[in-house]
Amino acid sequence: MMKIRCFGIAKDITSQAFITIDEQLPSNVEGLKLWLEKNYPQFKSLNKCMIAVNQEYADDNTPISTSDEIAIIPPVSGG
Amino acid sequence: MMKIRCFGIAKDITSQAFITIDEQLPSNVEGLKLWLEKNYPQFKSLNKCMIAVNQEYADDNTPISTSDEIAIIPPVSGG
Amino acid sequence: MVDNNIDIQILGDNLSIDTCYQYVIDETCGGIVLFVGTVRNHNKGKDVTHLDFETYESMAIKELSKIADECVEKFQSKKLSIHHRKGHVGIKDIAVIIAVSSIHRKKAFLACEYVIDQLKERVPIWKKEFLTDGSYWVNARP
Amino acid sequence: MVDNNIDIQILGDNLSIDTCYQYVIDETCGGIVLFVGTVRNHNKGKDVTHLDFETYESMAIKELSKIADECVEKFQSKKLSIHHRKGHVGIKDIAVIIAVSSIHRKKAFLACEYVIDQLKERVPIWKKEFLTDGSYWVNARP
Repeated sequence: MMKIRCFGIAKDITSQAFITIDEQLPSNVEGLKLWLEKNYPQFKSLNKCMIAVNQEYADDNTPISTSDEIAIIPPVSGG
Repeated sequence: MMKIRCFGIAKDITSQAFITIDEQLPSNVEGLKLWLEKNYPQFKSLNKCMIAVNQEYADDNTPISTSDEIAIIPPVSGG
Repeated sequence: MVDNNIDIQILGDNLSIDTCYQYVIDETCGGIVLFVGTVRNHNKGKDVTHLDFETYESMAIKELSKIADECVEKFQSKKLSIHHRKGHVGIKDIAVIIAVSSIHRKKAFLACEYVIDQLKERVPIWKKEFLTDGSYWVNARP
Repeated sequence: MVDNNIDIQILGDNLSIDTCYQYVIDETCGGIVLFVGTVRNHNKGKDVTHLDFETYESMAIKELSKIADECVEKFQSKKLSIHHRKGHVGIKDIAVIIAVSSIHRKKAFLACEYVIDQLKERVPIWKKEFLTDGSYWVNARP
Protein backbone atom coordinates (compact mmCIF):
# COMPACT_ATOMS: atom_id res chain seq x y z
CA MET A 1 0.00 0.00 0.00
CA MET A 2 1.35 3.39 -1.03
CA LYS A 3 0.42 6.37 1.11
CA ILE A 4 0.30 9.89 -0.39
CA ARG A 5 0.10 13.07 1.70
CA CYS A 6 -2.21 15.80 0.44
CA PHE A 7 -1.85 19.49 1.22
CA GLY A 8 -3.75 22.67 0.43
CA ILE A 9 -6.10 22.35 -2.49
CA ALA A 10 -5.00 18.71 -2.98
CA LYS A 11 -6.54 17.93 0.39
CA ASP A 12 -9.76 19.65 -0.71
CA ILE A 13 -9.85 17.63 -3.92
CA THR A 14 -9.25 14.26 -2.26
CA SER A 15 -11.12 15.24 0.92
CA GLN A 16 -8.34 13.55 2.85
CA ALA A 17 -4.95 14.38 4.36
CA PHE A 18 -3.71 10.99 3.07
CA ILE A 19 -4.79 8.88 0.14
CA THR A 20 -3.65 5.34 -0.48
CA ILE A 21 -2.98 3.31 -3.59
CA ASP A 22 -3.62 -0.36 -2.92
CA GLU A 23 -2.82 -2.08 -6.19
CA GLN A 24 -0.97 -1.46 -9.47
CA LEU A 25 1.38 0.85 -7.62
CA PRO A 26 3.07 3.48 -9.77
CA SER A 27 6.81 2.91 -10.01
CA ASN A 28 7.83 6.53 -10.44
CA VAL A 29 6.58 10.12 -10.07
CA GLU A 30 5.22 10.25 -13.60
CA GLY A 31 3.15 7.14 -12.94
CA LEU A 32 1.80 8.68 -9.75
CA LYS A 33 0.77 11.86 -11.57
CA LEU A 34 -1.11 9.82 -14.18
CA TRP A 35 -2.80 7.83 -11.42
CA LEU A 36 -3.87 11.06 -9.68
CA GLU A 37 -5.31 12.64 -12.82
CA LYS A 38 -7.21 9.47 -13.59
CA ASN A 39 -8.67 9.04 -10.11
CA TYR A 40 -9.15 12.75 -9.33
CA PRO A 41 -9.74 14.54 -12.65
CA GLN A 42 -9.99 17.86 -10.80
CA PHE A 43 -6.18 17.94 -10.60
CA LYS A 44 -6.22 18.77 -14.32
CA SER A 45 -7.84 22.13 -13.59
CA LEU A 46 -5.07 23.21 -11.19
CA ASN A 47 -1.81 24.98 -11.75
CA LYS A 48 0.95 22.40 -11.96
CA CYS A 49 1.40 20.30 -8.83
CA MET A 50 4.80 18.96 -7.79
CA ILE A 51 5.51 15.69 -6.07
CA ALA A 52 7.87 15.48 -3.11
CA VAL A 53 9.61 12.21 -2.29
CA ASN A 54 11.13 12.03 1.19
CA GLN A 55 10.69 15.79 1.56
CA GLU A 56 12.54 16.68 -1.64
CA TYR A 57 11.04 17.87 -4.91
CA ALA A 58 11.18 14.96 -7.32
CA ASP A 59 11.11 14.89 -11.12
CA ASP A 60 9.02 12.53 -13.26
CA ASN A 61 11.74 9.86 -13.41
CA THR A 62 12.21 9.56 -9.66
CA PRO A 63 11.33 6.02 -8.55
CA ILE A 64 8.85 5.63 -5.69
CA SER A 65 8.06 2.75 -3.40
CA THR A 66 5.83 2.05 -0.42
CA SER A 67 8.62 2.92 1.99
CA ASP A 68 8.97 6.49 0.68
CA GLU A 69 7.30 9.55 2.17
CA ILE A 70 5.35 10.86 -0.80
CA ALA A 71 3.41 14.15 -0.96
CA ILE A 72 1.41 16.17 -3.47
CA ILE A 73 2.67 19.76 -3.48
CA PRO A 74 0.20 22.17 -5.10
CA PRO A 75 1.54 25.61 -6.12
CA VAL A 76 2.93 27.12 -2.92
CA SER A 77 1.82 30.49 -1.55
CA GLY A 78 3.72 31.18 1.66
CA GLY A 79 5.06 34.53 2.80
CA MET B 1 30.12 89.95 10.69
CA MET B 2 29.67 86.56 9.05
CA LYS B 3 29.08 83.55 11.27
CA ILE B 4 30.09 80.05 10.14
CA ARG B 5 28.96 76.85 11.87
CA CYS B 6 31.56 74.12 12.30
CA PHE B 7 30.80 70.41 12.66
CA GLY B 8 32.79 67.24 13.20
CA ILE B 9 36.44 67.59 12.35
CA ALA B 10 35.88 71.22 11.31
CA LYS B 11 35.00 71.96 14.92
CA ASP B 12 38.21 70.24 16.03
CA ILE B 13 40.27 72.31 13.57
CA THR B 14 38.76 75.65 14.53
CA SER B 15 38.28 74.63 18.17
CA GLN B 16 34.89 76.33 18.00
CA ALA B 17 31.29 75.50 17.08
CA PHE B 18 31.12 78.90 15.32
CA ILE B 19 33.77 81.01 13.72
CA THR B 20 33.25 84.59 12.54
CA ILE B 21 34.66 86.64 9.70
CA ASP B 22 34.73 90.30 10.65
CA GLU B 23 36.12 92.05 7.60
CA GLN B 24 36.68 91.48 3.87
CA LEU B 25 33.70 89.14 3.85
CA PRO B 26 33.70 86.52 1.10
CA SER B 27 30.90 87.11 -1.40
CA ASN B 28 30.39 83.51 -2.40
CA VAL B 29 31.13 79.91 -1.35
CA GLU B 30 34.38 79.79 -3.30
CA GLY B 31 35.61 82.90 -1.47
CA LEU B 32 34.70 81.35 1.85
CA LYS B 33 36.63 78.15 1.03
CA LEU B 34 39.72 80.20 0.17
CA TRP B 35 39.35 82.18 3.40
CA LEU B 36 39.12 78.93 5.40
CA GLU B 37 42.18 77.35 3.81
CA LYS B 38 44.15 80.54 4.41
CA ASN B 39 43.14 80.93 8.05
CA TYR B 40 43.03 77.21 8.91
CA PRO B 41 45.54 75.43 6.65
CA GLN B 42 44.62 72.09 8.25
CA PHE B 43 41.51 72.04 6.05
CA LYS B 44 43.84 71.22 3.15
CA SER B 45 44.67 67.85 4.71
CA LEU B 46 41.00 66.76 4.88
CA ASN B 47 38.81 65.00 2.41
CA LYS B 48 36.75 67.59 0.57
CA CYS B 49 34.45 69.68 2.75
CA MET B 50 31.15 71.03 1.47
CA ILE B 51 29.53 74.30 2.41
CA ALA B 52 25.83 74.50 3.27
CA VAL B 53 23.96 77.77 2.87
CA ASN B 54 20.63 77.93 4.66
CA GLN B 55 20.73 74.15 5.21
CA GLU B 56 21.26 73.31 1.53
CA TYR B 57 24.45 72.14 -0.12
CA ALA B 58 25.85 75.08 -2.08
CA ASP B 59 28.24 75.15 -5.03
CA ASP B 60 31.17 77.52 -5.39
CA ASN B 61 29.14 80.21 -7.17
CA THR B 62 26.45 80.47 -4.51
CA PRO B 63 26.46 84.01 -3.07
CA ILE B 64 26.63 84.36 0.70
CA SER B 65 25.84 87.22 3.03
CA THR B 66 25.77 87.90 6.76
CA SER B 67 22.07 87.01 6.92
CA ASP B 68 22.62 83.47 5.65
CA GLU B 69 23.01 80.39 7.83
CA ILE B 70 26.39 79.08 6.68
CA ALA B 71 28.00 75.80 7.73
CA ILE B 72 31.13 73.78 6.99
CA ILE B 73 30.15 70.17 6.17
CA PRO B 74 33.10 67.77 6.42
CA PRO B 75 32.68 64.34 4.77
CA VAL B 76 29.61 62.82 6.41
CA SER B 77 29.63 59.45 8.16
CA GLY B 78 26.16 58.74 9.50
CA GLY B 79 24.39 55.41 9.55
CA MET C 1 15.55 24.38 13.75
CA VAL C 2 18.38 26.40 15.27
CA ASP C 3 21.82 25.51 14.05
CA ASN C 4 25.00 26.98 12.68
CA ASN C 5 23.83 30.63 12.81
CA ILE C 6 20.52 29.75 11.20
CA ASP C 7 17.21 29.93 13.08
CA ILE C 8 14.14 28.62 11.27
CA GLN C 9 10.74 28.34 12.90
CA ILE C 10 7.17 27.73 11.85
CA LEU C 11 4.98 29.03 14.63
CA GLY C 12 1.31 29.03 15.60
CA ASP C 13 1.54 32.24 17.61
CA ASN C 14 2.33 35.88 16.91
CA LEU C 15 5.77 36.39 15.39
CA SER C 16 8.23 38.73 17.08
CA ILE C 17 10.48 41.03 15.07
CA ASP C 18 12.62 41.57 18.15
CA THR C 19 13.24 37.83 18.55
CA CYS C 20 14.50 37.57 14.97
CA TYR C 21 16.54 40.74 15.31
CA GLN C 22 18.16 39.59 18.56
CA TYR C 23 19.07 36.27 16.94
CA VAL C 24 20.96 37.80 14.01
CA ILE C 25 22.69 40.67 15.80
CA ASP C 26 26.42 40.13 15.72
CA GLU C 27 29.26 42.31 16.91
CA THR C 28 31.15 42.00 13.66
CA CYS C 29 28.17 43.06 11.53
CA GLY C 30 27.41 46.50 10.28
CA GLY C 31 24.04 45.84 8.79
CA ILE C 32 20.86 43.88 9.46
CA VAL C 33 18.04 43.74 6.94
CA LEU C 34 14.58 42.49 7.85
CA PHE C 35 11.61 41.69 5.69
CA VAL C 36 8.23 41.60 7.39
CA GLY C 37 5.28 40.23 5.43
CA THR C 38 1.87 41.18 6.74
CA VAL C 39 -1.62 40.18 5.74
CA ARG C 40 -3.28 42.56 3.33
CA ASN C 41 -6.92 43.45 3.78
CA HIS C 42 -7.54 43.44 0.04
CA ASN C 43 -6.69 41.12 -2.81
CA LYS C 44 -7.92 41.68 -6.34
CA GLY C 45 -10.63 44.01 -5.13
CA LYS C 46 -12.05 41.62 -2.51
CA ASP C 47 -12.08 42.15 1.25
CA VAL C 48 -9.89 39.62 3.02
CA THR C 49 -11.04 38.80 6.56
CA HIS C 50 -8.19 36.48 7.54
CA LEU C 51 -5.82 33.79 6.26
CA ASP C 52 -5.05 30.24 7.06
CA PHE C 53 -1.59 28.80 6.39
CA GLU C 54 -1.20 25.10 5.91
CA THR C 55 2.36 23.75 5.97
CA TYR C 56 4.20 20.57 5.16
CA GLU C 57 6.25 21.45 8.16
CA SER C 58 9.18 19.03 8.05
CA MET C 59 9.80 19.70 4.37
CA ALA C 60 9.23 23.46 4.75
CA ILE C 61 11.93 23.62 7.41
CA LYS C 62 14.25 21.52 5.25
CA GLU C 63 13.66 23.77 2.23
CA LEU C 64 14.13 26.96 4.28
CA SER C 65 17.38 25.54 5.66
CA LYS C 66 18.62 25.00 2.12
CA ILE C 67 17.70 28.56 1.19
CA ALA C 68 19.54 29.85 4.26
CA ASP C 69 22.61 27.77 3.37
CA GLU C 70 22.47 29.23 -0.14
CA CYS C 71 22.58 32.72 1.41
CA VAL C 72 25.67 31.85 3.40
CA GLU C 73 27.31 30.60 0.23
CA LYS C 74 26.12 33.29 -2.23
CA PHE C 75 26.13 36.33 0.05
CA GLN C 76 28.36 35.33 2.98
CA SER C 77 25.43 35.95 5.32
CA LYS C 78 26.47 35.86 8.95
CA LYS C 79 23.23 34.88 10.68
CA LEU C 80 19.70 34.29 9.45
CA SER C 81 16.40 34.05 11.26
CA ILE C 82 13.30 33.00 9.34
CA HIS C 83 9.97 32.71 11.16
CA HIS C 84 6.73 31.82 9.40
CA ARG C 85 3.23 31.59 10.83
CA LYS C 86 0.96 28.62 10.47
CA GLY C 87 -2.78 28.33 11.05
CA HIS C 88 -5.17 31.26 11.42
CA VAL C 89 -3.64 34.70 10.78
CA GLY C 90 -5.59 37.93 11.14
CA ILE C 91 -5.42 41.14 9.08
CA LYS C 92 -2.29 43.20 9.83
CA ASP C 93 -0.73 40.19 11.58
CA ILE C 94 2.77 39.21 10.58
CA ALA C 95 2.88 36.18 8.28
CA VAL C 96 6.66 36.00 7.89
CA ILE C 97 9.83 37.62 9.22
CA ILE C 98 13.22 37.24 7.58
CA ALA C 99 16.25 38.76 9.31
CA VAL C 100 19.78 38.65 7.91
CA SER C 101 23.02 40.05 9.23
CA SER C 102 26.08 40.64 7.09
CA ILE C 103 29.37 42.42 7.32
CA HIS C 104 28.40 44.50 4.28
CA ARG C 105 24.91 45.87 3.99
CA LYS C 106 24.51 45.38 0.25
CA LYS C 107 24.76 41.62 0.73
CA ALA C 108 22.29 41.72 3.61
CA PHE C 109 19.72 43.30 1.26
CA LEU C 110 20.46 40.76 -1.47
CA ALA C 111 20.20 37.82 0.94
CA CYS C 112 16.99 38.98 2.57
CA GLU C 113 15.31 39.50 -0.80
CA TYR C 114 16.63 36.14 -2.00
CA VAL C 115 15.04 34.37 0.97
CA ILE C 116 11.59 35.86 0.48
CA ASP C 117 11.70 35.31 -3.30
CA GLN C 118 12.73 31.68 -2.86
CA LEU C 119 10.29 31.12 -0.01
CA LYS C 120 7.41 32.21 -2.23
CA GLU C 121 8.70 29.98 -5.01
CA ARG C 122 9.47 26.67 -3.36
CA VAL C 123 8.68 26.35 0.35
CA PRO C 124 5.68 24.06 0.91
CA ILE C 125 3.34 26.47 2.66
CA TRP C 126 -0.15 27.20 1.36
CA LYS C 127 -2.24 30.25 2.00
CA LYS C 128 -6.02 30.09 2.05
CA GLU C 129 -7.60 33.52 1.87
CA PHE C 130 -10.95 34.01 3.55
CA LEU C 131 -13.11 36.70 1.97
CA THR C 132 -16.45 38.02 3.14
CA ASP C 133 -18.07 35.72 0.56
CA GLY C 134 -15.95 32.58 0.54
CA SER C 135 -12.40 31.28 0.58
CA TYR C 136 -9.77 29.98 -1.84
CA TRP C 137 -6.23 28.62 -2.01
CA VAL C 138 -3.92 31.31 -3.38
CA ASN C 139 -2.09 30.43 -6.64
CA ALA C 140 -3.82 27.06 -6.94
CA ARG C 141 -5.79 27.74 -10.09
CA PRO C 142 -4.85 29.45 -13.36
CA MET D 1 9.38 65.53 11.70
CA VAL D 2 6.22 63.50 11.13
CA ASP D 3 4.27 64.38 8.04
CA ASN D 4 2.63 62.93 4.99
CA ASN D 5 3.44 59.28 5.85
CA ILE D 6 7.05 60.15 6.63
CA ASP D 7 8.49 59.96 10.15
CA ILE D 8 12.01 61.27 10.64
CA GLN D 9 13.68 61.53 14.02
CA ILE D 10 17.15 62.13 15.40
CA LEU D 11 17.15 60.82 18.94
CA GLY D 12 19.45 60.81 21.94
CA ASP D 13 18.04 57.60 23.39
CA ASN D 14 17.86 53.95 22.33
CA LEU D 15 16.07 53.46 19.03
CA SER D 16 13.09 51.12 18.80
CA ILE D 17 12.57 48.84 15.82
CA ASP D 18 8.99 48.30 16.93
CA THR D 19 8.25 52.03 16.87
CA CYS D 20 9.48 52.31 13.27
CA TYR D 21 7.65 49.14 12.27
CA GLN D 22 4.37 50.28 13.83
CA TYR D 23 4.65 53.60 12.01
CA VAL D 24 4.98 52.10 8.53
CA ILE D 25 2.53 49.23 8.86
CA ASP D 26 -0.36 49.77 6.49
CA GLU D 27 -3.32 47.59 5.66
CA THR D 28 -2.81 47.93 1.92
CA CYS D 29 0.85 46.87 2.08
CA GLY D 30 2.23 43.42 1.55
CA GLY D 31 5.80 44.10 2.46
CA ILE D 32 7.88 46.03 4.97
CA VAL D 33 11.65 46.18 4.74
CA LEU D 34 13.80 47.42 7.60
CA PHE D 35 17.48 48.23 7.73
CA VAL D 36 19.09 48.31 11.16
CA GLY D 37 22.61 49.67 11.45
CA THR D 38 24.49 48.71 14.59
CA VAL D 39 27.85 49.71 15.97
CA ARG D 40 30.65 47.34 15.09
CA ASN D 41 33.26 46.44 17.68
CA HIS D 42 36.05 46.48 15.12
CA ASN D 43 37.13 48.83 12.37
CA LYS D 44 40.28 48.29 10.36
CA GLY D 45 41.68 45.95 12.97
CA LYS D 46 41.18 48.31 15.91
CA ASP D 47 38.87 47.76 18.87
CA VAL D 48 36.03 50.27 18.94
CA THR D 49 34.75 51.07 22.44
CA HIS D 50 31.90 53.40 21.45
CA LEU D 51 30.81 56.08 19.00
CA ASP D 52 29.72 59.64 19.16
CA PHE D 53 27.41 61.07 16.51
CA GLU D 54 27.39 64.79 15.90
CA THR D 55 24.55 66.12 13.77
CA TYR D 56 23.61 69.33 12.01
CA GLU D 57 20.14 68.43 13.10
CA SER D 58 17.91 70.87 11.22
CA MET D 59 19.71 70.23 7.93
CA ALA D 60 19.91 66.46 8.56
CA ILE D 61 16.14 66.29 8.98
CA LYS D 62 15.65 68.40 5.87
CA GLU D 63 17.97 66.17 3.85
CA LEU D 64 16.35 62.96 5.16
CA SER D 65 12.95 64.39 4.24
CA LYS D 66 14.15 64.95 0.69
CA ILE D 67 15.45 61.38 0.52
CA ALA D 68 12.11 60.09 1.78
CA ASP D 69 10.25 62.18 -0.80
CA GLU D 70 12.52 60.74 -3.49
CA CYS D 71 11.47 57.24 -2.35
CA VAL D 72 7.81 58.10 -2.68
CA GLU D 73 8.48 59.39 -6.18
CA LYS D 74 10.93 56.72 -7.39
CA PHE D 75 9.54 53.66 -5.62
CA GLN D 76 5.97 54.64 -4.70
CA SER D 77 6.81 54.00 -1.06
CA LYS D 78 3.76 54.07 1.16
CA LYS D 79 5.23 55.03 4.52
CA LEU D 80 8.78 55.63 5.74
CA SER D 81 10.25 55.85 9.21
CA ILE D 82 13.88 56.91 9.62
CA HIS D 83 15.37 57.16 13.10
CA HIS D 84 19.01 58.07 13.73
CA ARG D 85 20.89 58.27 17.01
CA LYS D 86 22.89 61.25 18.15
CA GLY D 87 25.47 61.53 20.89
CA HIS D 88 27.13 58.60 22.66
CA VAL D 89 26.32 55.17 21.20
CA GLY D 90 27.65 51.92 22.66
CA ILE D 91 28.79 48.72 20.93
CA LYS D 92 25.86 46.68 19.58
CA ASP D 93 23.55 49.69 20.01
CA ILE D 94 21.40 50.66 17.07
CA ALA D 95 22.74 53.70 15.20
CA VAL D 96 20.00 53.90 12.57
CA ILE D 97 16.70 52.27 11.64
CA ILE D 98 15.04 52.65 8.26
CA ALA D 99 11.59 51.14 7.74
CA VAL D 100 9.68 51.27 4.45
CA SER D 101 6.31 49.87 3.48
CA SER D 102 5.23 49.29 -0.10
CA ILE D 103 2.51 47.52 -1.97
CA HIS D 104 5.15 45.46 -3.77
CA ARG D 105 8.08 44.08 -1.84
CA LYS D 106 10.70 44.59 -4.54
CA LYS D 107 10.19 48.34 -4.27
CA ALA D 108 10.36 48.22 -0.49
CA PHE D 109 13.84 46.65 -0.77
CA LEU D 110 14.93 49.22 -3.35
CA ALA D 111 13.64 52.14 -1.29
CA CYS D 112 15.17 50.96 1.99
CA GLU D 113 18.57 50.47 0.36
CA TYR D 114 18.26 53.84 -1.39
CA VAL D 115 17.68 55.59 1.94
CA ILE D 116 20.71 54.08 3.68
CA ASP D 117 22.95 54.66 0.64
CA GLN D 118 21.86 58.29 0.37
CA LEU D 119 22.03 58.83 4.12
CA LYS D 120 25.67 57.75 4.15
CA GLU D 121 26.36 59.99 1.16
CA ARG D 122 24.73 63.30 2.02
CA VAL D 123 23.06 63.58 5.43
CA PRO D 124 25.08 65.88 7.73
CA ILE D 125 25.83 63.44 10.54
CA TRP D 126 29.37 62.72 11.67
CA LYS D 127 30.64 59.64 13.45
CA LYS D 128 33.57 59.80 15.83
CA GLU D 129 34.95 56.37 16.65
CA PHE D 130 36.54 55.85 20.04
CA LEU D 131 39.21 53.18 20.12
CA THR D 132 41.10 51.85 23.10
CA ASP D 133 43.98 54.14 22.08
CA GLY D 134 42.34 57.32 20.77
CA SER D 135 39.51 58.61 18.61
CA TYR D 136 38.95 59.93 15.09
CA TRP D 137 36.27 61.29 12.79
CA VAL D 138 35.30 58.62 10.26
CA ASN D 139 35.85 59.54 6.56
CA ALA D 140 37.41 62.88 7.42
CA ARG D 141 40.92 62.22 6.16
CA PRO D 142 42.19 60.54 2.99
